[in-house]
Amino acid sequence: MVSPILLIAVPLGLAFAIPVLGLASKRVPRYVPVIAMLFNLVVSVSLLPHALKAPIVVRTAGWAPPYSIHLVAGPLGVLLSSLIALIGLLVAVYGIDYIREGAKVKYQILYILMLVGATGVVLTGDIFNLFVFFEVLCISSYALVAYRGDSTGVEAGAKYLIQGAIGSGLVLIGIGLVYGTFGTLTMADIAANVSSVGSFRLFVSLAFLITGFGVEAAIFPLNGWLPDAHSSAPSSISAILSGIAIKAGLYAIARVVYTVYGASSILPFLAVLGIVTLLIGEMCAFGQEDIKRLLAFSSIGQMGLILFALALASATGISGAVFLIVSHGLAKALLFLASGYMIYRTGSRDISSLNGIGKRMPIMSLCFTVGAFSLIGLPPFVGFASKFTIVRAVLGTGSTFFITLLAIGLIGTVIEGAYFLRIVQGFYFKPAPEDSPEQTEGKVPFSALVPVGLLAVLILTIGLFPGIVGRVLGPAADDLLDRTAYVQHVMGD
Amino acid sequence: MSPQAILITAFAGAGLVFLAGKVHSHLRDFLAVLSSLALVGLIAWSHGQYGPDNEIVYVPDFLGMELALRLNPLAWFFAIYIAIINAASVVFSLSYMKGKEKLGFYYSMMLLVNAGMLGIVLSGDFLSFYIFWEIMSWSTYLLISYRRGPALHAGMKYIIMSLVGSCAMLVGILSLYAQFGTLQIAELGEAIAGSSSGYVLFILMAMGIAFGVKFAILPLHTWMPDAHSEAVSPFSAVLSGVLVRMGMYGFLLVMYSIVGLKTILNLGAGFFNFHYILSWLGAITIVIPTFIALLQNDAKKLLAWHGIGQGGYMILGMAFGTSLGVAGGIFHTINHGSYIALLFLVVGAVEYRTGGVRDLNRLGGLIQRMPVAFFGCLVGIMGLIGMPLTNGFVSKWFIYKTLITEGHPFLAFMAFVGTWGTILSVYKLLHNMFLGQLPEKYKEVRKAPISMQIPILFFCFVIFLFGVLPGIPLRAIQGIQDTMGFAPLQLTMWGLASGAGALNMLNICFAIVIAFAVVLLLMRLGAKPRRVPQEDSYAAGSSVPAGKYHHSVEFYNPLYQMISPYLKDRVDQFYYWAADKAQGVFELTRRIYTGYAGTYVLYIISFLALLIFLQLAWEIW
Amino acid sequence: MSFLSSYIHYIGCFSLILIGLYVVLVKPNLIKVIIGINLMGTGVNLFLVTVGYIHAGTAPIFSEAAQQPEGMVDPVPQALVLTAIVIGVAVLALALSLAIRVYDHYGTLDLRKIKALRW
Amino acid sequence: MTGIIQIVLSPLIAFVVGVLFLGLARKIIARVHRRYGPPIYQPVIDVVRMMSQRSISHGALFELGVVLALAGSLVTVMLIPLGGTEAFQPFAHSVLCPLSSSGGLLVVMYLMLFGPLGLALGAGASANPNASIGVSRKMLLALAYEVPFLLVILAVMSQYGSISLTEIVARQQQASWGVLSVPLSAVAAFLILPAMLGIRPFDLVTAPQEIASGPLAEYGGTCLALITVQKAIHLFVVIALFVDLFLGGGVNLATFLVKMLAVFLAVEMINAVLPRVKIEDAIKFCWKWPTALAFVQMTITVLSK
Amino acid sequence: MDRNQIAKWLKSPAKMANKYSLHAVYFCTGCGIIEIPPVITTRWDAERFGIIPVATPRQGNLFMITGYVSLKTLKAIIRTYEQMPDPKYTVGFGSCPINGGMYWDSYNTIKHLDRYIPVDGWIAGCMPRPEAVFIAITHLWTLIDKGKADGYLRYQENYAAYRRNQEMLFAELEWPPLYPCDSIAEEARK
Repeated sequence: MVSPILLIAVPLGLAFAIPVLGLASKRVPRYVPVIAMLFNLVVSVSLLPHALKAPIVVRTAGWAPPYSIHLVAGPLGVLLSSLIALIGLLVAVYGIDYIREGAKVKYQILYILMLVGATGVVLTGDIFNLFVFFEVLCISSYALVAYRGDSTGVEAGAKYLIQGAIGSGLVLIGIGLVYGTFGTLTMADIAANVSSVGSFRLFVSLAFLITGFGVEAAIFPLNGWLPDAHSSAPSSISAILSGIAIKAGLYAIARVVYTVYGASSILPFLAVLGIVTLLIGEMCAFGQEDIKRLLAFSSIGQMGLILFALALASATGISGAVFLIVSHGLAKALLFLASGYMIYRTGSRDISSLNGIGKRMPIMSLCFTVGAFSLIGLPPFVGFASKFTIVRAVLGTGSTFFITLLAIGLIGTVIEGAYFLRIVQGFYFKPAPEDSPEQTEGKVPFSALVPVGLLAVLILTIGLFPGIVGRVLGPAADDLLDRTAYVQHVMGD
Repeated sequence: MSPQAILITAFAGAGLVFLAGKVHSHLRDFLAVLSSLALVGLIAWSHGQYGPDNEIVYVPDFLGMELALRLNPLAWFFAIYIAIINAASVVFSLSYMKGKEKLGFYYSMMLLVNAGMLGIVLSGDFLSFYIFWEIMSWSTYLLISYRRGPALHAGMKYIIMSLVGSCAMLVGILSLYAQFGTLQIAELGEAIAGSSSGYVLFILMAMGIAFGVKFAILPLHTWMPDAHSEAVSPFSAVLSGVLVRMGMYGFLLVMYSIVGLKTILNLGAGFFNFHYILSWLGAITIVIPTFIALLQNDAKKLLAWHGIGQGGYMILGMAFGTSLGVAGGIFHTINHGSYIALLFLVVGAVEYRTGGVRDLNRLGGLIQRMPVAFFGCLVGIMGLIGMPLTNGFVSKWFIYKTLITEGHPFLAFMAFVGTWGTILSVYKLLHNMFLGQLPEKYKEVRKAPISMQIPILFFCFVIFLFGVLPGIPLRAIQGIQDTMGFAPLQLTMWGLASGAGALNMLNICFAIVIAFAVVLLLMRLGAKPRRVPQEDSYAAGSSVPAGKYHHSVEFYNPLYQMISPYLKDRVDQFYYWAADKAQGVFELTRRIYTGYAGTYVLYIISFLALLIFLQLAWEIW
Repeated sequence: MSFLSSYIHYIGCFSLILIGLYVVLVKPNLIKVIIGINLMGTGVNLFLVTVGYIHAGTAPIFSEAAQQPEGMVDPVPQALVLTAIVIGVAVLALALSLAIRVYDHYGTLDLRKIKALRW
Repeated sequence: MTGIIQIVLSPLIAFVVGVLFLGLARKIIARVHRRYGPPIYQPVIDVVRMMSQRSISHGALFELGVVLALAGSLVTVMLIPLGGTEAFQPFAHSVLCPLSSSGGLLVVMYLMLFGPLGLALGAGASANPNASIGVSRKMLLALAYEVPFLLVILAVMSQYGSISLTEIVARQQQASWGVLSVPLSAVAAFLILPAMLGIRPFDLVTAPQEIASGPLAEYGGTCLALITVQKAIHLFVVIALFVDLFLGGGVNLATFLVKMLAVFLAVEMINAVLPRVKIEDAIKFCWKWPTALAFVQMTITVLSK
Repeated sequence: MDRNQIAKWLKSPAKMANKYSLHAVYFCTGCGIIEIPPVITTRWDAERFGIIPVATPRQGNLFMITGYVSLKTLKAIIRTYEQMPDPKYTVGFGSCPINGGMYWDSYNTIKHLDRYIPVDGWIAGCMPRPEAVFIAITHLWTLIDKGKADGYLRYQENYAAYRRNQEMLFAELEWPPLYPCDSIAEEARK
């Protein structure tokens, strides 16, 4: 068994080696992210069977928790790190030819850093470490959003940065409060001691943490940055941001709420929040004319649904949420990647300019369609399986409150269907705009077709055989739900 | 033949045709026809092979559930009906679609819709039912949009309503799962027996919304006229003939296979009985759409509104829960499938030959140019009206008799009035397309190609066959009813044998044939008339040059002026109003994202404050 | 000890945080906002340090002057603060560079006018 | 055997009586108009004359429409019980109704469609504008009178709890006539009788002065002769139906015919004195009074059941 | 009905029926039509002879031209006549159809109707009284009996001549010849 720490160390090392490698050859740095993520993918997947048996706890510096900074590679963590590595790999392949301007070396470094940050977030067992990885993720994404240096990118980056900085400040305050209360930063240790402390003090720290992580997780009133950042970033970065980064935030919230605090009575509030986020996201997406902005708002909606499912506090619910994280990650990455080349081809991000693209870019638009169908939740694509699990979980709870929320949430699904299908319709059945410039740079290279096609195939395959992911979902849900087991594993007996 | 083989053939056909479309057009056409005919053959061959041998778990573990297929009389009946109409449409498409773009897509989607529908009827559990249902929904959506222009709007309308329906169905299905821990249709039937009537009602409502949207029961019907009139004609035939009737299948499945006859009939009290309310919905669905159809001038829209209206008869028959009524409902389903498909094909043929004209005010006199199409249209409208000798008559007779003997003359009245609305509007269809004067520009119209004539004549044959010998399909329906626990009917090959209220189609057929012969003989006795061209027509002594006037415009103008103010599609208007308002709300919601960073920060801080406030006020943790 | 004297550090650092937030909230100038963020960051860092602070404690180093851990301030927050400062510097640097690019593109630093992306 | 005799007999009776009624109608109207009037067999002469004339045809459907109409009417007759048993004691059937077990009143209602539909088809094939207008009027008028007529029929059917005409007749003979047990329906039915027969004030379908006799505009010769016969049989069918539904049918053919004659005379009196209405007014009339009456009666019937 | 009648009926029902069922197309060209209402209504009651007006020429067998015939009307008269089914009888009513009557010198009125369509009988007078109509009808019965009311046959026989006459008046007719013959226009084309 390889150590999960390699998941962080190797890519980090590779990232910082890029400038050096860049001296040797100009072409090599382009492939470094691919290599790094391929490594991560192989390691994560190979870790999966072990993690399923029992969470792997890596203690740094030879100290036992609670004194050490350690990684906890539970089923959930490894599943998510596999997802990160998978999407990271595919997007890295896509990025080889997609990134055409600017300082490519910096892009590669930041790209790896971002993914390392995300991997760290899902693997760490220490709350401050969580913050640090979070910052790695955030700062690199601020930079990547503004990577193109055009006006919208810079503007979005600046706004993202302002909100992100506030968010991380709040997280830090929360961590300070936690530390002040418990004198420890190990999540398992805190979890073990939570019940011993008066609730309001604890709640304040929880509130700070939720708000802080919520900014990155794009929960409803905290997501002002998201549409800007996701729509202005290069498409490959948008794919990562939507597919992975915001999930990391949500993971952090789930970890904090479930494992650290065990705050089950706050969950109905989160459920409401999730549904509100879902509705707001879908409603805002409905009127969008900019395809990437639309996809960004759709991400907000999906995050709401995931949050809602997480808040169900049942094994099925959390399985559904994790499943939706996977399926949304795949689908949204696919959509952003596909739209990237469509935007190159048409030279515009207007949805109307994409009309009739089905003829000019058949494979890309077919894949886009697959992704869109999956997001709406149409069988036999993976989105259906995940939404199905969520609905099943809600009805399994048998609580009127949740069922009512679900009914409202399903309206969001319908709205989502409406705008996605409108786009798909435009692709195939609307005539191309008269004055559409035929951009020669829009020729889709092989390096873009492969990841997009692979994502579509994955969506279809997992949709047909949800057991592929399904086996991991149960343990992953337990990982979140079962606090005592977590504490036991980390702290040792 | 196992249901799995049928489904594999269906889906493989769809895939192969798409690939073949990339290779060669003839190969594509050949494959499409071959696979749709092969399906008919396979299903026909599997007749009677019911029982445990044909219950197959094809995915043992889909998120912890089994996906199963099974074949039983109900499934087989609907499967053959789907396959036949689809095959006819595919054959019809050969010449109708010739030279159009994206044919590979078109054919594969036709077959995919077909496969989805077969999947629905063959699925042995609700999860696969839902999956196939959705596959059918989105492939239908793509096919409706195929024609572009206004079709896009129709497609959107369809898919949005369909999504609403599927959400409701998903809730219903999963509620069943949560309640009983299984989705196997066979097991659910036993499991649900003990549950409260409130729960059963909830399930029926949730499912009913989905089925009602597909079935176009009145408040949920608004997608149908647009979708039908905008789809290409062969697909309209499938859409109106079978796809919409999947709702019927769903109702039958849920109401009688699962919930069970006794529970259904005792659901609610007095006037507010479930099946009674459903019947009233059915009755309203008959009357209003039929009269709206009367006002239409677009041939396909007219037929589409009839598709809705005829659905009301099926609901009426089915909701009553008597042997006769349910038999009538099911029989009417296939009958409607046969003649509405026929009529859509005829309109398609006319459209094909006249260059896409469907406006009834611009056609006329085509009987001289397209006799086969005319014959098809005549038979079709006779079926739609329910003239004796056609199958539509028998099923309507069943339904009427149920209504009268069950003591619901008001429902019967609505059904009858609907029939009269039908007569008026379909005669207008026939008259304005085929009768009256032939406009000059259609003088050169040729008759429909052979690949169009074959399906048309086939359906004509079916209509008459089932009309004269209704025992053929009714035997099969009897088989279905046996599985649902209905008392058997006293069927004969030619109708119903039960005393004074019997029906003997063969007698009527003989009587009509003899009367026909006698009258023809009388005709021969008289002087033989002289054939004159249509210009030689009485016009108060003047000779009106051909093409100078055309009179089939605004056929029912007096009535139109009287009733059109009352027959607006208010539901549709309401939906549009609601959609408009919703978009307004969406636009307002978007304004949350002001673009000013300070606002966003304010949101963050307010959120934090809200959390703490909530804790202080209500102790949420 | 009075309330004030025992909580004066907390009051101080939270005032700093609030001032920072106020600036971010109210000032439309991007540079001022960045300053606000930094103020807030400073406040947070101070807060973290304060958490581990013991009145009249010594540095957490086992030296001759201080042999007992009881009298030492908690070292962990200090380590945290070090990290946080580093992060803060990174953010600040990025923010300022973004501010420059924003000014290049928009010719202003007034966030109220930099609203190309909205709705 | 008796069945075959009945099958031959009942259309024959319908033909003879119907044609005579046509002649009688002309005679009655003439007398009301203080004219002498044609001989009562004048329609026979007309039919023979038309048969001898060599008219035109606008295609096969032009003639087939007529055949369809007449055949439909002939079959309809076979479904209607023409009086009871006594006069036909040798026959096994108790009622002169050859197709009594073939669907009952519902089939009658549909078979009555053949007439209008056949004529409409033929007229449509003639490509004459007047014919089209006439057909349109015919359809609208049918819609107008069918609404009350359906209510009437349904009231009768629910009153006697059967869809079979023979049964309805039998029960009327046992108990009270329809005109007594469902009186408002009877009135409504009588009010729409002229519309069903297409006579004044509802002769707007074949209005000769306005639309050159509408659907018949292009018909002459044999076809017109058959149409006249069809008209006669239709007249017979409608009046027989009225007698069966409300006047208890007949104990035997003779009483049946007498009742028919009574109804017919009453209707012809209306025909003789009233002018023609517009189609809009016809619809309004039919949907107002007869419908209201029939509706009230049906409600009463349903509630009292 | 005497025995003689019955024998006639049995011998040739068609002829007898035609005789007693004269369905008339009154072509109301001029003042003559004013005498027709009394004929068909209460005072004289033509219906007792089986004579009723019909709406279209398709249904009739008696064609009565009741007044002067202008050029324009003549076209309609020819058309109407040709649309009537055989056998059909034409009666000119009043002096105008016979020789132009008081319009004898009008440039726009034809003088001899029987040059354009065959006429089986004339009712002279300006105006003829209703009684004259009945006299004409009884005369027509005799002609039918004797087989002399054969206008429609003559029209068929001499169609070429009639058509020529018609076309001389109207240069070109809008409808094709009723019976096969070469019209002037076609001849000219040859």
